[in-house]
Amino acid sequence: MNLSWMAWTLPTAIFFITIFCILVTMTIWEYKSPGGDPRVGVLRFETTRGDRVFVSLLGSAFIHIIWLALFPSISLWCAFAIALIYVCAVFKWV
Amino acid sequence: MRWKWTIPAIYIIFILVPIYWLVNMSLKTNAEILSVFSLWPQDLTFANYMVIFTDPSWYSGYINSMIYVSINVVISVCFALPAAYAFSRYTFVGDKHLFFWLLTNRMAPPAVFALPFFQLYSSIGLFDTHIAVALAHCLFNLPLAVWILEGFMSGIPKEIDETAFVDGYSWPRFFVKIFIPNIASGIGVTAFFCFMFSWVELLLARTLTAVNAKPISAIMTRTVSASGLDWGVLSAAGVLTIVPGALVIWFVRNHIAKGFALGRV
Amino acid sequence: MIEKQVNQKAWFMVLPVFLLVAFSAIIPLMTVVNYAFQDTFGSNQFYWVGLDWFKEIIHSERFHDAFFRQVAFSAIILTIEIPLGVAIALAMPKKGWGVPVCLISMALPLLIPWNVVGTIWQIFARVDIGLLGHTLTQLGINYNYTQDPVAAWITIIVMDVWHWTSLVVLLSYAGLSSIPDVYYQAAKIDGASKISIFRYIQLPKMQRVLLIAVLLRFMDSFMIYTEPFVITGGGPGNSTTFMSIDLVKMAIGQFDLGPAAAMSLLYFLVILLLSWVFYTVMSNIGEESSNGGV
Amino acid sequence: MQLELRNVSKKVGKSFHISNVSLLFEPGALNILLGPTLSGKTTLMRLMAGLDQPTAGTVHFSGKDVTGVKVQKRNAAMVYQQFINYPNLTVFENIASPLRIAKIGKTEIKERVDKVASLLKLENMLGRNPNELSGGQQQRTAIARALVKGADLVLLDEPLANLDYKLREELREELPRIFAETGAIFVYATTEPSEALLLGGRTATLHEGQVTQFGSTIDVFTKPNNLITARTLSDPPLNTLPVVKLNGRMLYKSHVEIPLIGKLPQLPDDNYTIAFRPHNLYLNRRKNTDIRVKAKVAITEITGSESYIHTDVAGVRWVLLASGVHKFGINETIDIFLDPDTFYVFDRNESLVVMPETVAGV
Amino acid sequence: MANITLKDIAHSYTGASDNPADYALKKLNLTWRDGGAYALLGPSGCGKTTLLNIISGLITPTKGEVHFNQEDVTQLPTEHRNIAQIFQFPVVYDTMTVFQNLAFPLKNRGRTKEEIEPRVIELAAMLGLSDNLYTKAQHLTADAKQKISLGRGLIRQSVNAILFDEPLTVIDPQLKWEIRSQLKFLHKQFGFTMIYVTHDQTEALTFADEVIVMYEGEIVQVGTPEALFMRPEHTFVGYFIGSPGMNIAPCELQGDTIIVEGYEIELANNYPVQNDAVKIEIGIRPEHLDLSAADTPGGLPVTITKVDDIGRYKIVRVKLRNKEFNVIMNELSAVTGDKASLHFDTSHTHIYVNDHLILGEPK
Repeated sequence: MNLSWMAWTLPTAIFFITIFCILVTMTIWEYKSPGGDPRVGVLRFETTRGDRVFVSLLGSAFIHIIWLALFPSISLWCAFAIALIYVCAVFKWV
Repeated sequence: MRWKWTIPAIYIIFILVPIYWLVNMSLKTNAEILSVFSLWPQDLTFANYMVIFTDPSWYSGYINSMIYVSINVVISVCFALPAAYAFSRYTFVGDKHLFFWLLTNRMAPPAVFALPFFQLYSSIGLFDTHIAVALAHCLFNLPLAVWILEGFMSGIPKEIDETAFVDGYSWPRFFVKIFIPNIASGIGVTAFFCFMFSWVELLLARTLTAVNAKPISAIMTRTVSASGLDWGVLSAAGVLTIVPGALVIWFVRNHIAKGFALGRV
Repeated sequence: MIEKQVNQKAWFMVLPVFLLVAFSAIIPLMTVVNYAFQDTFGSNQFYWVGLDWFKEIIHSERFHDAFFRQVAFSAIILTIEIPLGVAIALAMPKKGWGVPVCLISMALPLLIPWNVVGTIWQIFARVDIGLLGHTLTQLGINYNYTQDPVAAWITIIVMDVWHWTSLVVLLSYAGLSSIPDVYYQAAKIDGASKISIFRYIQLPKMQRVLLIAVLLRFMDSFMIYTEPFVITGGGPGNSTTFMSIDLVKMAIGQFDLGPAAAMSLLYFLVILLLSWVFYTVMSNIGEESSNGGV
Repeated sequence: MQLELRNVSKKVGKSFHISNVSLLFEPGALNILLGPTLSGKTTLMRLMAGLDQPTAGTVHFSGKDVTGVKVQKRNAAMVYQQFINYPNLTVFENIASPLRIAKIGKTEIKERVDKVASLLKLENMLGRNPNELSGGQQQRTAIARALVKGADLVLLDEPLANLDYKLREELREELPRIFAETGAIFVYATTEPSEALLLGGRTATLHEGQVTQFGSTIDVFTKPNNLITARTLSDPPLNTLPVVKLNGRMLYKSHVEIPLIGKLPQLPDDNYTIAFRPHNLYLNRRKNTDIRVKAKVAITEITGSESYIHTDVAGVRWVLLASGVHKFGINETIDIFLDPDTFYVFDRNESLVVMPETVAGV
Repeated sequence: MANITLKDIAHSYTGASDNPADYALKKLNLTWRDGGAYALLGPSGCGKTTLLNIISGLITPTKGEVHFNQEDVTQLPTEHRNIAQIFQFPVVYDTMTVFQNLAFPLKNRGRTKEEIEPRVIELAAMLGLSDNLYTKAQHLTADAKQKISLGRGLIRQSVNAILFDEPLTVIDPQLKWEIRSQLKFLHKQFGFTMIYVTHDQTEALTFADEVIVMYEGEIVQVGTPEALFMRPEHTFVGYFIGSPGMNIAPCELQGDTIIVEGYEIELANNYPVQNDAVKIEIGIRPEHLDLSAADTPGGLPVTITKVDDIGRYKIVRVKLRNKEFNVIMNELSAVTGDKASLHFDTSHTHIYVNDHLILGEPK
């Protein structure tokens, strides 16, 4: 089977491997300590750590896009830094 | 409210009139369509239908559609049954997130996936086969099937499962002998939905086929652009695509309302 | 209330579904991501361009227009179809021969292939041969959906109402028929008015199915492609070019894989976000209502 | 053959549904689990059946540890409160299904089903589907299915709770006879004290996931170890009075004095709860040691042969059960009599310290 | 408040018909006095809920008329009958708080906030709902929900009647006692007409001043709990009321003597001679039988088959030849072994002809 049409590149491969590793880690974590630490945060409904990971990833994607829209000429690493802060916030308060 | 029934009545008329118009057109000759404006055929003809029934490039489209829809329905129901049981009876690592991920695929726009699908199925040598379309439609039909079946299964008390296990039933035997007969209507409704979404979908079916597995709906679009103005045949082909759907509705009419609530009421 | 048991072996029952869906979902998604960062000239020659496509798409007028048209369309569709569907469901007969008649004829549009739906309305609305177009013209109304953007929009919206309101009706009807009679009896005894009955009994009990309806209608209208494409092809001008139509034009018509992929991803993220919001709201409401009642 | 639970606990999340329960069930007798809703009866039965696994402790059957053994291999049977039958099978097939699984010959199946069907008066229903039957018949079908395979352990989880009062009474009378014939271990859960008493056998009272007492039903009724057991196995509700004994006087609310009669003088100074059953409150003096109390009538309920008189005595609600018909107006003040010989006295830990004379004497 | 009169009421769910078997409720006449506490008692499917729904107007009877005082309300819809009804399973408005639920019937009738509030708070206190007054109803337990339903029924002070349809089904035994006596208390306090449907004899007898016993769509007896217990007019009433029910045994009747299983018993009354074709039975409550040591003169020789000690008393099952009797005893110490003598309390021994009570002439 020829996979060249998928046009893999190193950065995208790293990106997907990272996501995959996060999923595996989450699974092992959940298996060792089930329940996912449910709590009711600022969103007023119960979230588990899995939900928080999802909210973090999706939110980060939007932070990057909004950065691109507002400051197309400034390095995206700034957006990355904001996303990191956002992720910490999510894990603390959501 | 004595006039309450008028609301659904008007709505049904609104639904039926365009369909009637299509039927009306399919029974007219092209000459009549373009020359006289009439509410019913002045010069009743079945010639448009004869064109479809005699031309293999037309009727093979129906056969192709039927084949891939059937394959899809069978795959969807068979694979979804155990999965839906697992979701309705057990909790396991990542179950909620898995369920959500499955549902997002129901919501993924086919337009996003059309091109990669073409390349994916070409690369594994399935392009222009019925199985390719059937598999591609699983993308949104399987999650839907799991969702509906899970709803129906949650309505069966888990005490029935337990009684069976206490009685000595092994899981597979229980599932086939007791459980499946009890959700028969749920399976029927699921099959109906899978049929429906596979039958009405065009974009993926058209992308993944060229000649051998080309669905009727794709053939219709081609004919429109080629012959341009053959309204009669086009209408007849359209009418013929409505017939299987109407037949299927007739079979599930008693479960339709519950089915549309995805087993969740 | 069903108390579920923890059983990790249940994964084996889900695995076939997981693999099958993953095959159709993840590989194409990865490919789209790969394309979004590269440019291609013809066969399998790719060049890394970084975020250029994203920047281009985000700042392109064409994308903005398509996006806003899309949002406007979905908003109009929801505001018409949801109340209309609920109203029809409320007026539907509860028993007798009227029930199957209503259910079957209402379900009919849902089983018509989407391009045929387009074809039906294309014919029905034509000024020369269509009942609707002809009648309107006879009445002296200037109606031509191939030239007038307003007429084109109205046609597509009416068509969508024709096509999909039934889904809302059937869902609401299912929700209504699941309310035990005793609730209506209690309301009568409490002297509740028709409005109170709707507000305090029917609406709360329909909440779940209505959310499913909103969710499905939103998603389907957001990715609508076939029907408007058949009727107007995105025209007149670009006035009915929704996101899916734009995307297919770009990817297949112009073979601009990179920008199309980038646009797909943005589109996908928006859908993912909204799906998550709906799903979370839905399952939380579900949890609340599953604890109580008869 | 016996069923033994050794220090069994079941934890779900952070809360204990069952904590540290040890019980030993012998065959032949009917074993009753009595307790209010959510006291852990169902959880306990699920552990016995093998539908759930305990978080701690072991389950032994005939001396063998069966803790991890699958349900299918346990040779148990279970009947639920809801009428659980296989809706797609006829009554005959429902009853026969455990035998079909056990690969028993056709003629024997027919024989055994017919036998158990006649025992439960289902002979004429065998060809029907369960949902065409009345509630009582559906539950009989479920019981028949539980009995037919000759299981070693039969678990019944409030089997009569959803039935009509009279039907319940009839089955309650029949069931012990049917059980006596089979020789299996029967475990029967119920919320109703009167049901436990009518069924006889042995009773384990449950409270918040713990067994408070286990013994022959009538013993548990007459000699409850503690206040909770006494309350659990009492219908109509037990009458109680919290008192303090200080310097040779026994006081309620520090001003109502209770005469020290019978065994009361021997008690050391402390807080106590005096309890006695409604039929041990009287409208007439029967002995000269009886204590007379002024009571305000709240309401009188007459069953035809007996009267329940709800009274208010210095802020405590007591129920008096007298045979015959007695009518009193609301707020009428009457004299009622307590017999100290019928007192149960519980100490500050709610353990029994004084038992009624009549019981202690036996 | 009103007297409720049922005139020739009959109901068939399939519509009017000549076949009596189609009728869930056979022709009946009944009057309910204003302010009385009534119970409709019978097994499931006897038509008691149908009758209740006819009074509240949820069902229009196939035949007959319903009168509130002098007014014919047969065709009047429920909302205009000024009736409160409480159903078997809790009906609460999920989205409202407990307070709003209780206030709903008053609010719909246009009462002002000043009128509603104290009334709701008072009633909530009576029902033990004060702590949850401002929580959403859907988060409560079944017990609490049923209390809300009860509260909605009791909140209006000027209703024609309050109807209860097996309201304690979902309540735990301990709590049943409490709520039942509370209802009775409220009845005495406010004097509502209350009609209580149940299959549980204890509930019916303890609640009502007058009990209507129904069987297969017909009323078999109307009377006070005492009358139903002491003088059942139908063998069904004898069987259905009392726990265990009345002992019924076939017998021969000869003037003032009956012959049961070959043994003669002399009665206190003289009975007229009956036709040969009829079925004659005696009925006697377990409470009115007594056992003494075997071979006591005047007693019938019986074998004890089973003794159930239920704490307060013992239920002894004895066999007189082939016929079983239940006997309620406080003490059994006089009897040793499994043989005993059975004594009838002849003043409480009743004679039934074709299931109906007949009265004799005192000798």
